[in-house]
Amino acid sequence: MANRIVIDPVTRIEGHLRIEAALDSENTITEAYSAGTMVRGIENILKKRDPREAWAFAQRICGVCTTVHAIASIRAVEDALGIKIPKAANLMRNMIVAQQFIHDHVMHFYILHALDFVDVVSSLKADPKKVSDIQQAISGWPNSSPAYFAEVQKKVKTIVDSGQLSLFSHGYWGHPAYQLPPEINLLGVAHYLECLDWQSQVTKIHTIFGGKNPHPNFVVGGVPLPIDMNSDQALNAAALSVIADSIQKMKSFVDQVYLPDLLAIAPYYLDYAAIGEGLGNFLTWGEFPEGNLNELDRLIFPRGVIINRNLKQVITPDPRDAAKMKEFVTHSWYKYRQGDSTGLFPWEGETAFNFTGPKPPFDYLEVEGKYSWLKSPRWNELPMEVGPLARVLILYATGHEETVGLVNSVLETLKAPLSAVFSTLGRTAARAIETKVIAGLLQKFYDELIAEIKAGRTETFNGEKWEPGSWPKKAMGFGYTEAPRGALGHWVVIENKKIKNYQVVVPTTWNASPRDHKNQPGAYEASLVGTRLARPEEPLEILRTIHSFDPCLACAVHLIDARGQVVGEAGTGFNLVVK
Amino acid sequence: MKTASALNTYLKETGGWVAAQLEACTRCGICAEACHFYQALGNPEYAPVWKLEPLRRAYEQRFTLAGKVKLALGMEKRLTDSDLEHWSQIVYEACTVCDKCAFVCPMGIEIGPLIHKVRTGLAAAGLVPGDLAEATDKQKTIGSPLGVTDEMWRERIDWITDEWEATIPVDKAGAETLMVFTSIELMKFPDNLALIAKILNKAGENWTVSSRGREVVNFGFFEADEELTKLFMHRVFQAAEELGVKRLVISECGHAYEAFRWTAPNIMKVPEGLEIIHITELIHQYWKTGRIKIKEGAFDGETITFHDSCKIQRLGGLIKQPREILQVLAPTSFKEMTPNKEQSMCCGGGGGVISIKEADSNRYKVFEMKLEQLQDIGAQAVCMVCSNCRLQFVDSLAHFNSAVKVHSLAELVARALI
Amino acid sequence: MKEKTIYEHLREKGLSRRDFMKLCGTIAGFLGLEFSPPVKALGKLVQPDPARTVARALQTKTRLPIIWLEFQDCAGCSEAISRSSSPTLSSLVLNDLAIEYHETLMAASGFQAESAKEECLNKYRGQYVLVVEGSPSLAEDGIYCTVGGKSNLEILKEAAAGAAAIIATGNCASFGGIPAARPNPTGACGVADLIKDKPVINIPGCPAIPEVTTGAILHFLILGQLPQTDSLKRPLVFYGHTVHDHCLRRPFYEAGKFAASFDDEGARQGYCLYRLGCKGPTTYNACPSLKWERGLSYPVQSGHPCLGCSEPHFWDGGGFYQGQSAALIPPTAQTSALAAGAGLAAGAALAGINSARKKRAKKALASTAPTTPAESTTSAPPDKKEG
Amino acid sequence: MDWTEILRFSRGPLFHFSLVIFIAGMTYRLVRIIFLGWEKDRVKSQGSKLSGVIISYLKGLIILPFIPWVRRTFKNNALTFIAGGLFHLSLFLVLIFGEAHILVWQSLFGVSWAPMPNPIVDWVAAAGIVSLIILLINRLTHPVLRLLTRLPAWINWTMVFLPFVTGYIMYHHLWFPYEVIFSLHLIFVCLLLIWIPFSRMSHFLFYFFSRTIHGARAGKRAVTP
Repeated sequence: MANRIVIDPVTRIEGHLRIEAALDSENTITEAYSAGTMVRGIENILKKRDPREAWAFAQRICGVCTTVHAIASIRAVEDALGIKIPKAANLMRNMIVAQQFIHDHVMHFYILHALDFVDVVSSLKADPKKVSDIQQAISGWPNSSPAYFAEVQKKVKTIVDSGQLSLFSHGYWGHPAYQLPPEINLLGVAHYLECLDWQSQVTKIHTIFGGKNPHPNFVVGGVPLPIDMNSDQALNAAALSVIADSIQKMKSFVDQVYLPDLLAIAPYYLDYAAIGEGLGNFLTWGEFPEGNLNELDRLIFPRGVIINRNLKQVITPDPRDAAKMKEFVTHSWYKYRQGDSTGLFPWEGETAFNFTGPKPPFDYLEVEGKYSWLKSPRWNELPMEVGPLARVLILYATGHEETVGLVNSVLETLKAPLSAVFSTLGRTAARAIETKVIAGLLQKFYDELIAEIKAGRTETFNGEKWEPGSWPKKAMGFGYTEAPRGALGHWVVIENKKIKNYQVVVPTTWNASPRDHKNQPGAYEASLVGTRLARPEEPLEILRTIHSFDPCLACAVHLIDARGQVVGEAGTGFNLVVK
Repeated sequence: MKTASALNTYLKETGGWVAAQLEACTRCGICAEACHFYQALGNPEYAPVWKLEPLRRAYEQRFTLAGKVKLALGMEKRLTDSDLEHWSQIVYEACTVCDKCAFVCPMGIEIGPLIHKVRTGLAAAGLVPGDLAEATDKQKTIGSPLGVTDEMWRERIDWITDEWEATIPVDKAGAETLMVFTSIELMKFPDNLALIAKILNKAGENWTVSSRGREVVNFGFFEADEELTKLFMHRVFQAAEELGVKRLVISECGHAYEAFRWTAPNIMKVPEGLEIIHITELIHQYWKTGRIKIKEGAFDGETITFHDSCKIQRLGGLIKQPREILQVLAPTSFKEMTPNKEQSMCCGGGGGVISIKEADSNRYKVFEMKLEQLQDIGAQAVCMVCSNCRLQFVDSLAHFNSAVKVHSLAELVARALI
Repeated sequence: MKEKTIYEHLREKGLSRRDFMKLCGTIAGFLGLEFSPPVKALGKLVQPDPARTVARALQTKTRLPIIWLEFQDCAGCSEAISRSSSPTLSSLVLNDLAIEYHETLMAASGFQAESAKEECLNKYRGQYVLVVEGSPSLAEDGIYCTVGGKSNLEILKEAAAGAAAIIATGNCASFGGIPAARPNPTGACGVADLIKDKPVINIPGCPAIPEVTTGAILHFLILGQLPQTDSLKRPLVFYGHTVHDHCLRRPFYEAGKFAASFDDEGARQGYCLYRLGCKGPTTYNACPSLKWERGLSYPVQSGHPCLGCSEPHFWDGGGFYQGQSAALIPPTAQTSALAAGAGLAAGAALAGINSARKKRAKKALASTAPTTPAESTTSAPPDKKEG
Repeated sequence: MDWTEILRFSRGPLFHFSLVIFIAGMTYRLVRIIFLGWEKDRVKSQGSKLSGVIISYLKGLIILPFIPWVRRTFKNNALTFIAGGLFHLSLFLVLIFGEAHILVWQSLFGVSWAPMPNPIVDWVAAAGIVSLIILLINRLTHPVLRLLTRLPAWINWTMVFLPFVTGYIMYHHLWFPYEVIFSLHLIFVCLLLIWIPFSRMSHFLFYFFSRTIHGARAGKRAVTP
């Protein structure tokens, strides 16, 4: 192995990710391996519990995409028990999901992703006046005066001068791959800081509907918050006005800051329109049901599969198809009773621990064998990419008007061909396009909710199947959602009023999965190949591509009760990182 | 030896019926307030529940794990001979087995019958008070607790027949009804015997008395010796069978009524088809069916009240019959004592107490309360249907120099016959 | 260059002395200083004018270095703190704190991230506050959570060694949280279970209320010591009362008005959620008083019973929808039948012994009884039916 | 071990164990008695057993505790009667209609019903506690009760009093942290459950025997029980 670099921890993601990449003499990546390094075993913790409570456990899989597992979980249980929720409750849930998307995407772009493109230190060299001009040219955002940008610059300078660089310390500042002029850098830094404040004020829908954020509360059969215009402990006019205001705040930030910034930054990184493509296979489970859970034709974001960039053919995947939907553990630290080369359908899924990795401390993972806590989910034995790009492509391919328009206009602005979407830049742009679409949807759901309330249809909970006594002896359900990071599915088996089996296949498991039984790489691994690193010791390029997927590792790792299985002996004092 | 006999008896007698009730007791002590002996004398040992102590100990210590554990831990005392002697005084001399306690017990525990079981054990241990044992022995050997021999009995019947001009058929085979009297009536209240005969004759009853089954009182029942109880009743039943009667009428005796009517079928063979009733029922029947007529208001004038006998009223249920008759005899001057009917207070002489000399002071003390009840309504006369009660009333009223007159119901009816 | 004090930063930002004192008063109130006994601040006992105490601290302190470690977490507590309203995260980052290491937020990755941490550990040894999010995992010597190839246990010990104080934020870091939920597959536990030689406070919650975490950090920043805590190491100022104590719906509890179902008439009227499984009475947290998102709402207000997320092992504290008094493990019909069967067997066995004893008693009585009178034998009583 | 864990233990394994012991113990008590044999009653009835039993229960359940003066004999027992009756009434109302207790029934039997308003339950519980104290004083001073009362009876009183008083303190959030007093309440309840089958407290079961026997016996003789 000529040259191998390790990035561990990969930061500005949720959770614990390790990337190992093999480089050739030109510092171009030839092979990449991604590994999840933390596990908690929530699937096993869920066993034998009350399925009505599953959402709360599942939700804690991730605090960043906080609501998505709760949504998938309650849908899985409702699917299993045949519960239909009232329309108002469905609208409220859709609003929760939409808010999550907008918040999460904007937050990801500025807080987790922007620093891969924006050089904070370089911004000190910017001319505030010029920045002001740029800002005023790209949008009508009010924070646009030279004095404002001078103030931001001063704040940054204060921090840099103080010697306490805080979050910005040890960034790859000055790295040759940073290509923005100082003025755009300052614009980015200003919006990074604005985003910090903005994001803290746009989770109100979660807080009102669910009591808090992260981890708002849900309930199987509807939503916990009742609607009553005459009660101060229910969704009333005052709360609705807070929500309306919050929606406006989200829309204006997306329209006036996020999209213009993206279009301002993208032209400097057009090389990334050809880097980081990945698999060319895409999958979505769909989101925003307008009717009942299983009315697939009433999903605003359709369920679909695209194979090998073929936008002309969108296949509708069936999550209940045991022959197609499988998880493999050939290169994962798990074992299956029927052998590790077989794949298991999630309802029959197993999460049995089998750590065969190197004993810590270790330099490298043994990538020929098992090397990750992530399983390898496969559709029809093919690896899939999930996430904003998958969703936008499926919307585009199925002719969603707004999406088609937005995609075309962005491509036009950047003077890029359609094939440019299959890239790191495409992924990042798709996220912005999707955010814009969803901001519109959020407004639509709100308007529909108001209409429901006006019509007096204020039911928010269906308690018919609340009592476990009303459940069948055995039931199986599938709960879907589109998390900001991609397609998320929960498969639940309920037996004797308790959870018998629970399997979660999360977006990052799809994207960050290790190689499978056929040695096919996962999306991360595939996307890194061919990327050239300017400075291997500062692998900024790898972070750009990995971050473009918006990794969320906490979700991705499965685990089990490992008691009684002795594996590995700990070492101490090991402090490796780059080799 | 005594203890062993008593214990064995208790174990033998303890069926589910006994055990369930012993288990139900919460030791609330409410029964104490129902007991006239406790009320009159204030001795906490007279609390009915305490009277069950020997039975309870036997049951708990021998039949239950908890009892055995408690015994092992020293939380329970074993029964000893001196304990039994002590309880002999309590259950024979300070209890008339009137069962009023059962009617106040929040749990409804039938304390009376349970005390009867306690007596059974003591009888088996030979711890029956001397006077009672003596009387019982007389009944066993001579045929009457008062020592009335066959000869004396015949003479007495003859004398009564003469004195009151009453026809009393003796040993009349083929009679319909066998009338059995008490020695008390025979010796102390012969008028009662005569007047009952008069009523029966007036009603045209085909009746008889039996020389063989001539004693209705059952001292075996007082003692609670089951074998003797059966023996004494057996004599009467045998007579009934021999004479071929259809109906056995118990004269005015509470314990006898309890024994014949409510106990006999459960412990021995009762001649088939034999109806057992109390004289009060019979008189009431006659009057209702018009076989006898009584003069309305015959005893109006002096305030007259009715004393409910424990075994006949509270336990026998003959509550309305005497009252209906009294209402006719003294429509304006009949007055109820308080308490009355099921709740009435025992005279203090029943259950054999009156035959025990040592219990005399108890008996008089209790009667004081009865006297108060009489005085409270200004009763000038009191009527009752039990000669045992009557004996207690007559004796105690004399003891207290009271002028209240004592009548039996039969007596009043006979005197009011038209 | 000399490090600037917080006051100097604020002055540079254009804050007047007057505004500064007002801010100090607000912070003091927020920290509950008004109610504190005289504090030993800056080496001498002062009868606190709370605002002055805060002001003096801010005038003399440099920005507090923070090392933020994530173990078995969901990043929810980081997300939460990013929504802190007073102070906001951006003002904390810019003015009060120097967050030197935070995997979710920091710019650097991999080697650089690790070296940033190492540098801070050395440079600020004995000064920095270590914030831990997520549970350390002990099983199999910590292989369930590794960063940079090191086990989480090792990382924690290394960072704890030089920390001035440790703040465990969230239920996972405090008590093990969801990873420690039955059957606790990875041997997760709380930080305080492992670090015994350093002052540790717990800010449990799932996630922790952001203002409570920042409040605890600010308390340390201003007073140089951690706030007073309860027996579970939770700051009394925030965890001194239960959710039930301050609950908006408490009057309905007192009046015995309970929602029987979600979205029923009671639920709409805001009746108490005790019956739906609310854990408010045993949950010590500031939800009803501080609320979430600038006082917007909190779980009970939004119609869902309190999960009890600031209590140890709340995941296994009985069903979330099961009343707090309900039996956690109601005996099944089978168990009850078995128990009854055992009782039946014991009772029957004893009954057997008792009936033998009864027979013995009868026999003994028959042998000692006085001779039965001859007369009675001629009409024997019917046999008694006895067991 | 902190109190929340103790609480969980008390609500979970301890309560489970106590219930199992309770069920086994009560079955044992019942079987032991039933197997002692029952005599057949051959006596001809002159009234109605059924009506006797019905009246017996009516009086035993309703009239006695409520209207002590229906039984003049009780005037000397007013204290025992009122306090005892009130205590039992309190016990049943609190147990059956207290919100928290309904949830226990629901978790055990899967059925629930409407609770009584807490303030009423609260007053009733207070009355129960006062009654218990009165009953204690009564037991300490009444000569008959002193004669009858042995160690197990004192234990009985304590076993009942502790759940009552801890429940009351818990409801009012007095003196102890909620989870502490809650745990204590549950522990005492569990001790009580274990104690009942081995003490006179099982009278709640045998009550039905004795009252039925009494009612039937009286009814059969045409006597009002």
